Amino acid sequence: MTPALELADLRKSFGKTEIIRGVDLSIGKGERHAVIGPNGAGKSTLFNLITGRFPQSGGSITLHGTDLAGKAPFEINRMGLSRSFQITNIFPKMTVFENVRCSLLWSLGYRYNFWSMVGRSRALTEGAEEILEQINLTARRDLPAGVLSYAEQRALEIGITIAGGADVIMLDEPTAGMSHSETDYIVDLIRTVTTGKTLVMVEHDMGVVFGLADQISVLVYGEIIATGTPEAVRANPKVQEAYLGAALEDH
Amino acid sequence: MTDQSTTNASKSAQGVRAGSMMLALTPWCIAAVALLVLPFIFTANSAITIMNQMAITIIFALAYNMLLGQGGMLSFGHAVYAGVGGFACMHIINNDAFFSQLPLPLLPIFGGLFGMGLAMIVGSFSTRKAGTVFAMISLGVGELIAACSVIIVAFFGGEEGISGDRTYGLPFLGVEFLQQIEVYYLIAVWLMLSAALMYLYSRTPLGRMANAVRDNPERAEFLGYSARWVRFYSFVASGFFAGIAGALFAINYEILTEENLNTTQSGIILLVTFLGGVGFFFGPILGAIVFTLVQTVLSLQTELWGFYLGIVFVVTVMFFPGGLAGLIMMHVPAMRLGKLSVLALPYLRTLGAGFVGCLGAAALIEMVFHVRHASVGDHEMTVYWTTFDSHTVLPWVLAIAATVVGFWIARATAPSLAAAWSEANTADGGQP
Amino acid sequence: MDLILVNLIDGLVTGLLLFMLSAGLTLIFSMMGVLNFAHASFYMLGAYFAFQISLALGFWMGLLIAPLVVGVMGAGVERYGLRRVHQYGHVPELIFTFGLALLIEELVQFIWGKNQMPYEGPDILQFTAFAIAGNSIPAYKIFMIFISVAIFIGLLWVLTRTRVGMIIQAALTYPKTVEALGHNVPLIFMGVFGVGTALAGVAGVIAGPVLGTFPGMAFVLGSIVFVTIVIGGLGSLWGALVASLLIGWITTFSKAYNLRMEDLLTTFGFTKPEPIWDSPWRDLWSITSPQIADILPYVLMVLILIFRPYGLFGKRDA
Amino acid sequence: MRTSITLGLATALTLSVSAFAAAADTIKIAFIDPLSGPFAGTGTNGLHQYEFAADELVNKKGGVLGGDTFEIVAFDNKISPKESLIQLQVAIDQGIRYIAQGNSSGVANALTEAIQKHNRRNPEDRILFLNYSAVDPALTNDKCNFWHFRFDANADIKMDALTDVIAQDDGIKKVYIIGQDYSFGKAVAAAAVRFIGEKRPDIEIVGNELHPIGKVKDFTPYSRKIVASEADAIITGNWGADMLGLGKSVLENGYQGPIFTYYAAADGITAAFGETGEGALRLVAEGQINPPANDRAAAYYEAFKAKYPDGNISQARITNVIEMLARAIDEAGSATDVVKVAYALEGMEHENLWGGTIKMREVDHQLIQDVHIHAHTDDGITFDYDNSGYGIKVENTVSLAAMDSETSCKMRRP
Repeated sequence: MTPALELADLRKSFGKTEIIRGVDLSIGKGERHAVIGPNGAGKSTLFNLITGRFPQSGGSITLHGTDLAGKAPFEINRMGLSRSFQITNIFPKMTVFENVRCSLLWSLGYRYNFWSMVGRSRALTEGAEEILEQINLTARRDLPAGVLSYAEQRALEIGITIAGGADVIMLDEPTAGMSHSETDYIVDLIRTVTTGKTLVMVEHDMGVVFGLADQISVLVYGEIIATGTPEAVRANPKVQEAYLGAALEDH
Repeated sequence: MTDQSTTNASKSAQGVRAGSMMLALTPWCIAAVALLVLPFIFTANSAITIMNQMAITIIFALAYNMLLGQGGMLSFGHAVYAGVGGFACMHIINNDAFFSQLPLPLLPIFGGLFGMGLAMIVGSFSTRKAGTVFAMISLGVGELIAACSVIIVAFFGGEEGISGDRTYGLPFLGVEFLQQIEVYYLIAVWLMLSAALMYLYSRTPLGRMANAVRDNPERAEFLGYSARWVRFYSFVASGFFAGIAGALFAINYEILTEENLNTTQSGIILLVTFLGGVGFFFGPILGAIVFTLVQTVLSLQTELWGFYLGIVFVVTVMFFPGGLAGLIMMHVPAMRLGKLSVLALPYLRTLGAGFVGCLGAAALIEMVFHVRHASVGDHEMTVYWTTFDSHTVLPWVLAIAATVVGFWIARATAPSLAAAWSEANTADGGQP
Repeated sequence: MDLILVNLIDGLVTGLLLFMLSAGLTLIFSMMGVLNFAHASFYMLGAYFAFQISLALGFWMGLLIAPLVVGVMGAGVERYGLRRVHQYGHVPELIFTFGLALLIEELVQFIWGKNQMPYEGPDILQFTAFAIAGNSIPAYKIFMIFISVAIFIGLLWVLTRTRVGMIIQAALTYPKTVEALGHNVPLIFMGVFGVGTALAGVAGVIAGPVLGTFPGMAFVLGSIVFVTIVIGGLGSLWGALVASLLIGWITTFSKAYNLRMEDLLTTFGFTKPEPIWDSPWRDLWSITSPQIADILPYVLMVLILIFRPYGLFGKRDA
Repeated sequence: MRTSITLGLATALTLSVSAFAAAADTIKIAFIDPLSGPFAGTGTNGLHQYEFAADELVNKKGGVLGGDTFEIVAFDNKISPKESLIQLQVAIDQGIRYIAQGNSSGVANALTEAIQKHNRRNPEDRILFLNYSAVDPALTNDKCNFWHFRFDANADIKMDALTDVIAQDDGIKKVYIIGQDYSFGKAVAAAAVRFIGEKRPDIEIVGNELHPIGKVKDFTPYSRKIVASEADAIITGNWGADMLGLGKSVLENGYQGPIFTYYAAADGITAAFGETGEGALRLVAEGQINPPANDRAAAYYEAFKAKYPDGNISQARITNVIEMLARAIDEAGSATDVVKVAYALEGMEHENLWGGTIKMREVDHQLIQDVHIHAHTDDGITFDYDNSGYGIKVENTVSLAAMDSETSCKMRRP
């Protein structure tokens, strides 16, 4: 079975600095995979490479067996990969409902359609309302997204990310900057909305990682030093050294 | 068409109720009735000419707002799309063999197509980036085409432009469009049609995505949409409606010249749209009406109309970025709360005084200008239908007093206005 | 050959004049990320102020005082206008400067009227510096070259050799950090805006007598200045210099030599349609280079933006 | 904002009422020319000349039709064809039957076509077009019509006169023609080439080129070419800032011959040229200002200066417009039947206030008059321009210039 996402010797340099130094990673279908690592390890860069935000310097990325080299973000998205952002990235001036509806448009086949009315499509409205229900924002439906609370915006961001029906979901630090109760709420939310999908996430909060992920990869200085089940990674001495060491230095 | 606009205006497809249908249709009905009745109120040909000009500007400004307001693209050369559409129509009018087979009311379609064609060519490279790069390309292309108008005489007719006679078209239901009033109704129909189409466009998937790309192009890309192509389609659609405006100009004035293309014209449409307000669909409509009146009527009253307009524009950008429409819509929350009346008296006090202050200041400006630029010995001037000697003390004292007192009262009563404002926007329960 | 030399000098004068405007504009852009549409209006104000001052105190006092006044006005515009509009985003900022350009033109007409002002250079410079093959080079032009080169060197020196310059350069790139270091970044921005507009003012003072002091002078030059910094690469001082000289020479040479489109088309193997006056292509065939000299910069800009969107010297697109 | 709306509505309302108010005691003449924007100076000065002429030459002498007076109603067209058409409509609604316009042939072309269409579509309220300055030859040739009368000599007639003078000067062997890239500039160049070819085939045309109108910042490169071509004379149709820029530039860069031109006087240009232009500028124009042709002209100019000390009589022909219109109305016996007035104007011979006899040619409605070549100087100037001490003085006169010239006008008369 082809893996959902496969990275082979992926490299990225900015100028002379090599940030990603040969990453090999294979993520199977339906797997929940977390990438962890100390600050500056290159986690976000890795994300941006996969989603086509930056071009890679070397190596390859394949999604369901198709090479993604040179593809623009929107093309990658159409192939069934969707992502969220570390810094909340929604359409702040539009209503919550419209945010979700916009993210449904392409997957429902509307493409660059300028002859049908979004308001008249039952599929769009119901689809969007269903997503709102899932992310518990039905009550906020008609508010501009920009006025929501931070946790609500994060929930909306996840809603937008999954709305398109992509089967590979990538979440960049979905719980960054949240309180404990909010984090628990979001973790539950992620678990429900990504059922049956491939999930790739970068996360700092170990609680979240160990609660959600089936597989964990540890990225340190642009290289993956370990991959395995949470228990295996937790027990790996290299991880202990690199990760805890760095964490200790931080504090 | 009416049926569509109803359903689209209503927020939810499920909840189409008779009430919301009525509500959504009301402005369109009012507009249609107003367009129908206006010529019976203002019967003079010149009033009709001004109304025609207004309608053309409305279409053009709405088309421009498809770019600026809905797509977030600032163009400094949008006049060329209207202009080229108009020039193309003028050539069609002058092509006797073809034009005699074409009913005049269909001509704007051709204008639209030509405007759209040009927009497709330019858009193919200009919409790759938004922001400054787009603005600069639009300026460059605008300047180029405007400069070409005096060089490519075969198409643009040099600085004289090209003219023709609209009455040689195939008579439409027996109407030959000899009279201004007939042209008025032709333009009015196209105005309703274009405005409705542009409104509906904003409700389509592409129209919604134009907003999404304006607010957050990167996010839109991760939803499967190419920001560049969304911008391109908005640009082309805007070019189409601009072309229609150009065609109506050709029909109304029967002449097109370099001034239809130049950067001044492009600047004016930016000014009109922004003054009206880019955030709401009806903003540019307001802007076009007000601007046309200022340009044709105020310019009869004072030579300094451009100066006043410049001040108003800069003040708008600085303090009311929502434009006129934004100012009006600010009052919707208070209206919903049914507390608009709370504002009436404070408004009367502060704005009334401010208005007196503005009148005084304008009088001062006029007097300074007269003293400085009127020919020597010409001391007589007229401000506000009052004729007086600008070299005597009394008018100056009056004007300065009006200015100072007006602004002083406005300033002094401003806090109470602010208090009334927050009061009007607070529900009676006490929570904001 | 002689004529080439003369045209080189003329083009240099035009180019350096453009540079004085574009240098300030590009500095302001790299600082605030917004193109100041009203930049050429400050150039016009410089000329008018200098004219007014020269009536009372002579040309040299005008050269000294007018740029200062313009700079203070520019700083005021930044402080009370732009800074306020900044919160709404870049597009409203651009629209604000556009409105300001309109307003300044109206203001100038309000104060000085619509006619051209009889603003003249100083008598001491009213002589022919030297002549090349019967073409006289007025001393005033040499003076213009001298002033602009002096300003360029001064600017370069301040930016790269002084502490103030270093703070400015740092503030352009890392405003937050510089602010944290205890420098008043808004003040620096205001200062740079003031200096940029003062430079435009200097250009106005020395160009007014040559190019005419009239209400349309900003409009005539305004868009060319944008073109210059877009071609040079937004935010690049060297780019502004190269693009200014490029435009100066391109326009000068295409005016000085009658290159005809007819010759060009014939070279490429096209045959001239006969009779020419009845052909739809007649206007294309009759184009000569002086006719299109002043629109060549726009062509260049559109081409540059299509093929190299960040300009000749720009660091990637912002 | 709100006030201007009500103001606008009020005005529009009054407009609809005032259509009936074509008063019996005043005859209104609509003056449609730029009163704001870059050409406002020229427009305003023209307006003053009209107002003064109407008062001085008609109203103070008892008016026309036994007591009706002239009133000039000013409309600002911002030198835009579109605005002109709007203002034309406003003027027609006010019951005005006479339209005076002059600045810009582009506007004149738009107006003459609009007036022709209006008169065809609305035979009950026809109007006349009194063109006092737009000199595009086409207006009295291919585009001529019965409702249009031109009181200025057209570009071809002026060039005919100009080349007469050039032809007499044996010192001129090489001529450089330069102009603005638009219809008038091209018409001047074409006429210059044609007339020089006819009158002095030996003169070499060493340059013939066009530059963008209103866009040239620095004329130096052009001056270099002109100097390098060793031309003995320059012919140009430039006006406004382009005239000033070109003239000053060539003179500063070493050119020493004459510059033959159309519009290089008044509206600040005379003052701006000042000493620089002395001995170089040669202007072709109708209307003799210096030396005054007669006492009446001198008195008229003095009275004008008394009223408008900053003004110039830069368009002498305006007095002809007013006087001839007054006579035609008297002859027709009606100010409202413009067809009769037009027939009265056709072929009218008139004693020009500024000297000589003039005639409105029937075939194309082109006024035939003396055309003068003036020099820009401060010597022997009775009435200077721009209060600068400098003015224009007649050097040569071509009597009844081009009175037999051909025209392609085929006029349809009602």
